Amino acid sequence: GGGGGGGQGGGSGPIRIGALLTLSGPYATLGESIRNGMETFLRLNDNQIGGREVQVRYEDSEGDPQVALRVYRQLTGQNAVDFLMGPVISTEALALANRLQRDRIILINSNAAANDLSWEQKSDYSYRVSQSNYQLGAAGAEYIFRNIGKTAFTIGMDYVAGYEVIEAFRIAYREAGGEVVGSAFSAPGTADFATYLTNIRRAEPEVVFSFLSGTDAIRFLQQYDSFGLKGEIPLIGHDQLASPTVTDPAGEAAVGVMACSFYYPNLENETNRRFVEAYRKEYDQPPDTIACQGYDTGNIMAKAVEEAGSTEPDALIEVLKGISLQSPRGSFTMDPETHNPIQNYYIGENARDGVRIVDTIEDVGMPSRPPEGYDPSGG
Amino acid sequence: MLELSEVHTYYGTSHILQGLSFSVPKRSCSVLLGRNGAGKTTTIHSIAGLVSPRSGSIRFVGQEIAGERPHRIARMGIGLVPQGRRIFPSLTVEENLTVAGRGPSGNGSSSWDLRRVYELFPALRERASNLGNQLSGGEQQMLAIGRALMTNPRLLLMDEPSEGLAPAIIERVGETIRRLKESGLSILLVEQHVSLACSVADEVLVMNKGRIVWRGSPEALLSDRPLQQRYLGV
Amino acid sequence: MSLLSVEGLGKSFDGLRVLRDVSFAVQPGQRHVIIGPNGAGKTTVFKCIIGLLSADSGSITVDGRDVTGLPAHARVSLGMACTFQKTSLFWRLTVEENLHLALLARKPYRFRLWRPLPWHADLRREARELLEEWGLWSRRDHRVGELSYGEQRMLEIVLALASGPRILLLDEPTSGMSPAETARAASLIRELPRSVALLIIEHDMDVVFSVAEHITVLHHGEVFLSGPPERVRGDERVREIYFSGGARPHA
Amino acid sequence: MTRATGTRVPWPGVAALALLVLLLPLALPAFGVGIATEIYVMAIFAMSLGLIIGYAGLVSLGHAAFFGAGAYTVALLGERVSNTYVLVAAAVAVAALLACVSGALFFRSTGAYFLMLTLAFAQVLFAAAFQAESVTGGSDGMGVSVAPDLGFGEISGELGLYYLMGGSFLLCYVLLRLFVSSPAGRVVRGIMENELRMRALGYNTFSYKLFAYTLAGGVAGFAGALYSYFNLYVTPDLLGWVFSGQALIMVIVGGTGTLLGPAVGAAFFIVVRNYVSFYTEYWALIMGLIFIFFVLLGRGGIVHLLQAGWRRLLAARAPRRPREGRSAAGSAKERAP
Amino acid sequence: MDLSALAVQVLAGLTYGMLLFMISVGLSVIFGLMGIVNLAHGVFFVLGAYIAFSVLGGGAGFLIALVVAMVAMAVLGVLVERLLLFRSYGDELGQVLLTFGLAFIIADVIKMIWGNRLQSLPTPSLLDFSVSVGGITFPVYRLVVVLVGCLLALLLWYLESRTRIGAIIRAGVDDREMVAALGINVTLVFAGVFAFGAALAGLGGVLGGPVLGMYPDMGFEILVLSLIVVVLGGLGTWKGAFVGGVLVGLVEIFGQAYFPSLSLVIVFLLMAGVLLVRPAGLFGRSPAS
Ligand SMILES: Nc1ncnc2c1ncn2[C@@H]1O[C@H](COP(=O)(O)OP(=O)(O)OP(=O)(O)O)[C@@H](O)[C@H]1O
Ligand SMILES: Nc1ncnc2c1ncn2[C@@H]1O[C@H](COP(=O)(O)OP(=O)(O)OP(=O)(O)O)[C@@H](O)[C@H]1O
Ligand SMILES: [Mg+2]
Ligand SMILES: [Mg+2]
Repeated sequence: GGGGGGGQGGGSGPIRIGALLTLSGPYATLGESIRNGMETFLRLNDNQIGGREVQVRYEDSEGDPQVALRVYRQLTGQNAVDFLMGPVISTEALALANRLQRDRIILINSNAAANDLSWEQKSDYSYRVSQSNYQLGAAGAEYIFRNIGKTAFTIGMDYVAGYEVIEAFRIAYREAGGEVVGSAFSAPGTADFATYLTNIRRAEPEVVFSFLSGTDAIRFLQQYDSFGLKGEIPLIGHDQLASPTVTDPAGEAAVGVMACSFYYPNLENETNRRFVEAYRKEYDQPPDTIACQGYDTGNIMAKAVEEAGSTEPDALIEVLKGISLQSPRGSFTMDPETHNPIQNYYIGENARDGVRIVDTIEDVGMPSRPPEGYDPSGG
Repeated sequence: MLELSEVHTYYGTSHILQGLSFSVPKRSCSVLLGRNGAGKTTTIHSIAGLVSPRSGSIRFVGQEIAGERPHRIARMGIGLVPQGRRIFPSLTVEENLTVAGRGPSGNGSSSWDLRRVYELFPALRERASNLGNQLSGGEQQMLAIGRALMTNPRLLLMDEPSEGLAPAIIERVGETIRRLKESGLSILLVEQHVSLACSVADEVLVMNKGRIVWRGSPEALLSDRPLQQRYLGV
Repeated sequence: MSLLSVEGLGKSFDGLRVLRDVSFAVQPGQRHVIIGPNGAGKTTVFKCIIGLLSADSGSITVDGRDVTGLPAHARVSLGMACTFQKTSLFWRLTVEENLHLALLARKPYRFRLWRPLPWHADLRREARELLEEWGLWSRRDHRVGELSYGEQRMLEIVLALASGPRILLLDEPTSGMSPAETARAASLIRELPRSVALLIIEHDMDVVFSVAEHITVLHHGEVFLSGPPERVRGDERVREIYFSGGARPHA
Repeated sequence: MTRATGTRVPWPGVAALALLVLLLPLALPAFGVGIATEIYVMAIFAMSLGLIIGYAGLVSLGHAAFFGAGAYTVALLGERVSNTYVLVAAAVAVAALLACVSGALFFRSTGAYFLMLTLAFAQVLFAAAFQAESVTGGSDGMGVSVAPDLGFGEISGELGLYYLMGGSFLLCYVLLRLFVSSPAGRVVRGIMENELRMRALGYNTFSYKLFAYTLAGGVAGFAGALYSYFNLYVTPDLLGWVFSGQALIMVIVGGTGTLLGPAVGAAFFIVVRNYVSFYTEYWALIMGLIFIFFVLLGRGGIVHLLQAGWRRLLAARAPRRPREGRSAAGSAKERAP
Repeated sequence: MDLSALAVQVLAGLTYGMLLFMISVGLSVIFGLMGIVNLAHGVFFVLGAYIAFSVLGGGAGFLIALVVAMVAMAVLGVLVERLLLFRSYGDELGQVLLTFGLAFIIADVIKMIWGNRLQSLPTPSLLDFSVSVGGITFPVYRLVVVLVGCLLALLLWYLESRTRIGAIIRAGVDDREMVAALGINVTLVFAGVFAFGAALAGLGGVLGGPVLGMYPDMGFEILVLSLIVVVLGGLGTWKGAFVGGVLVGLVEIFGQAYFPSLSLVIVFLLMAGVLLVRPAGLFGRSPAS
């Protein structure tokens, strides 16, 4: 153990935060958005938490768990930290999971969505301010069945998160009465979706549900359009399909595509208004879901320190379970069972001038253990 | 045509050419003889620019070329048949020749092209589409000579062109050299084959340890047994 | 029984027939020379014998044992060694290291993993003897790439000798050597012990006739004539295809 | 006039190295000890790759396959078996076997083709680990549940691990050094220089190459096993081409044709990455500049630079010899046909 | 299996393959002919795309952007070759390190200038529609890419068989000194070839931009992909890159349909399979003994 970070809680010096983020490689934008969100929170709060100055040390984990572990040792060994924040990739979070307990360091999970972080690998030292893969898949399923289509085709990325999301969608969609008539998993980094698009057309679904991010999402949107599917079959996906990082490069191809997300920059609430304004001013672009997660990373730390009155891990753990926050996404509660937010989801549709919010699904959480028949083993 | 004076060449710290001076007149053939390691190839390389002499001067048709870059020297009209052939293995025979091909160099009628090279070495025509390293040793030697001729040089540097050639072909090379000379070329020939050397030479230069130790006519060399014994070990 | 016998050898490259039905035999201790015009197929025969090329047809036997299907290294361990027409050495190693590699090939300890190579005194001694004999001892510490061409040719032969062959195949051993070195090499070759049979390709008639006990003439991939030197020298047709007009084979 | 290096085991050098390993923790902060531990593991890996590149001329972009195989062997088998010797031996055996089989298949190709074949091989293993989710945890990877135990209690402390890896490093160095200077090692070197000639001299070049490749694979597997103990977490990235590429860089930066070179390269790479990434997020740019600097400054890596510097130092003290000629032509390699 | 789906797949495979051909042919030319392992080829590709992105952003048309990107890459190529690479001829490992370092640098410079965000080039509006024939809908832009690929192949064929340049370059790789001794300015030729290869990378980047998009670290993925194509086809022949590209494109597309579980490795398996049968790729010349 390199130093035992939480040991010096309750002090009066600055609050030190180690941020372990993916700042290079294909997921670099995610890490950057989280950092920007966090920085915005600090700017709006005079760089203070509980009256103490905040020092954040950002380190690049390259999306690689091996590097993440090295960075973890670096962050926790060299200068003890009060909080750890990050990581972007689930693999990194899982690799860190059993270290946290040992070193008594609290991690505010800003993004990693693996279900196991709320189930088998749940830890008193880890709290997620984003969402789980289960939520990602299940949140919109019933709405989609009711309002968009009774038969669906799913396409997800061919790795663990993809299976988890798609499986959650399948279960929830079936529960609602729908049927998944076809599915595909594309390798991360797929350049050409022609085969999948052909399969979709042949399966004749009423709706396509996708879990694709980054370049894959952009290419998929563009090809969905250029192969002429866009006008025929509605496409809905998770927040990425409405995120400017995807819709900007995808251009016209993104218009009309829908998303199910817990955050959009045009949500109407006071916290969000201030957040968006400050964020735009600094970075010259609207925040996305990930940036909101970054904001709430700082947000939850501040609230917890305030309520606990110290940075002593045990005291923090006490208040973190069940804590409620005023977030740009509206208010949400930390589920004490899963350490995962219970929050609203919103259905949005891309228009030329931004996302139009169509509907709200309230208080979506996740079950505290895998539901009957949930088997995310791919294929 | 070519004039070397006081040329000193080094490889690293070893002093190979130790003040070499000689000249090759126009339309004549000078032959360099000497034991292995005497520095003959180094001389050729110094002239062709493949190694730069550290001091001394090399003049070709009145122009200083010592230290000049090799492709410049070649363009001035110096062709090279290197020791060990140095055929381009990944080119076909024909490509080996055409790569070197450079239009006629003024002396109109005698300009070399594919056709004439094939006439000189019919074996090459049969192998025209084979890769360079698929040729037999002797065929490669013919190719090396043909390649040098394709550049239509005014001065031809030949480093042991008879190596690996059957006697009949050596004959042919000898004839060719004589004809080239008649057509106005100058030739500097390095040769181990004393009888071939003497049959084409206007002047013989014997080298030892980086210096010219004897010069004279071929007849003088052939008739001077002790001399041959001393420098050539024959 | 002949030491080496080549029986009906045939070989073509992409449809080009380079060898057809080549047969000859080398007796133990014999000095056998192959001559023939350029491109006749001499080197190809060599490569087939040593196993660097596989023949399309025919067989090669050593001591009555058929070796046609054996890989090169197995043939070498039966007592063959060869030199290359195109000098082929370890350019970045020193002369002595080159020789060590050659000598090591038949040492039982070549598979040994723990005892460093230079600790084997017999290897060093044998290397020294050979290099002194061939006049290369003074060059032992030079990288082979720095030797003059003639010296490299010399080393080429020494390497082949180092593996202690019963049949030594030399492909134009004296090419590139000056007359002095040629004479010296020829006499060294001639004086090799009779336990070594020689199969030599050579274009230098002085060497051919000073060494040969038997000459095989190859022409267009076929054995044109095979017999004692006198017969070859006197043969009008050989003169035509090989020596041509002027040059006389003089002894 | 230079003799090829590395003809014998430099025992005094080994002793000095051992002393360095022994005393280093005294001079390092706690964080540094962790880095040094990682360096030893990576140095073993880099040396094994350096062996086949610098002594056998086989440039591989899939060497991580063997490292990862070793690491996964410990992680997977560690769920059943806890004996460290058994686990490590199994890791080495699996990696060596993979190397032996793949080498036998790939040696027909050379140069870039061989490079890409090794890459493909590693990529197939990568995909297997990536997709066999129920066994390996897929892209999420898996935790390692065993701690090293050499027979006198579990080694878990930072220093304990440090000395375990340090000792293993010394062991591997001596082992590889012995191989390199042994007759068999010289034969492999000869094959790199001129394979055709070696065949004509009577060597079964294929089996020598295969032996060297298998040895390198086994050592890489050993490094992978150690890494499992060090990191306690394995993921498919350990098999991926990026990781292989890093090892390749370590070898080149350190200097090929020597054993210690790759080890030095590993140390350099890890230290620079740790410290430069501390100060700038553009550490890749700095790294790139360093690479270019190395290549332009002189051929062949840190160790060769150090050697050249050392020689210059000696030459400065000795009476001056005549300066080198300005000819660049005629280096051994250029004359080689 | 219905025919229209098959037709779309074949078309998609061909277009993707042609794109791969354009991406990798520059690498092949440089790699095979000059013996230089240009590991920066991938980032050249990405840089080309980004340059075009900026030019387009400035309001210029697609063609202008294409030309600017190609010229810029050619200039960069010459600089790299003249200032850096020429020192490392014959030192393959040195080239690996050098070009890899260069790739690192360029990738980071891209990050500094354009940021880490994913970008994509807009499809030129003139070509931004699709055609439908017999129930098959296919984007026109992709058909144009195929056309350009074929034209490029034609150009390369011409250069190779109708001019001496190809032979000169190969000869230069075999024996640089000897080529110089024939009166050819090898230095100039090599710089030219390198510039040409780099410009082709730029071409690929710009034409691929609307289909593949780009991000700063994409170059490394592109590199691996083009190495596969080039090695599969055989180094140094445009034919190899052409056939290799089309093969990889088709296999990738059909693999998605019929062997989805192999999608991560199918092209690697293809390459390995080919190399096991033909150790020097489809059109490569295996080193003769
Ligand atoms: N690249 C080199 N580096 C160092 N020394 C060299 C190099 N090339 C040649 N030498 C040395 O220079 C001397 C002269 O070599 P050179 O090749 O000129 O001899 P030569 O007269 O052509 O001999 P040969 O008849 O054998 O070809 C020799 O002692 C040789 O060892
Ligand atoms: N790999 C190959 N591919 C095609 N043709 C070849 C190959 N190797 C040799 N040849 C041809 O086979 C013929 C015989 O070649 P070989 O090398 O055996 O001749 P040689 O008798 O040794 O001639 P030389 O006296 O000139 O060395 C030559 O015409 C040559 O072009
Ligand atoms: Mg010479
Ligand atoms: Mg021959």
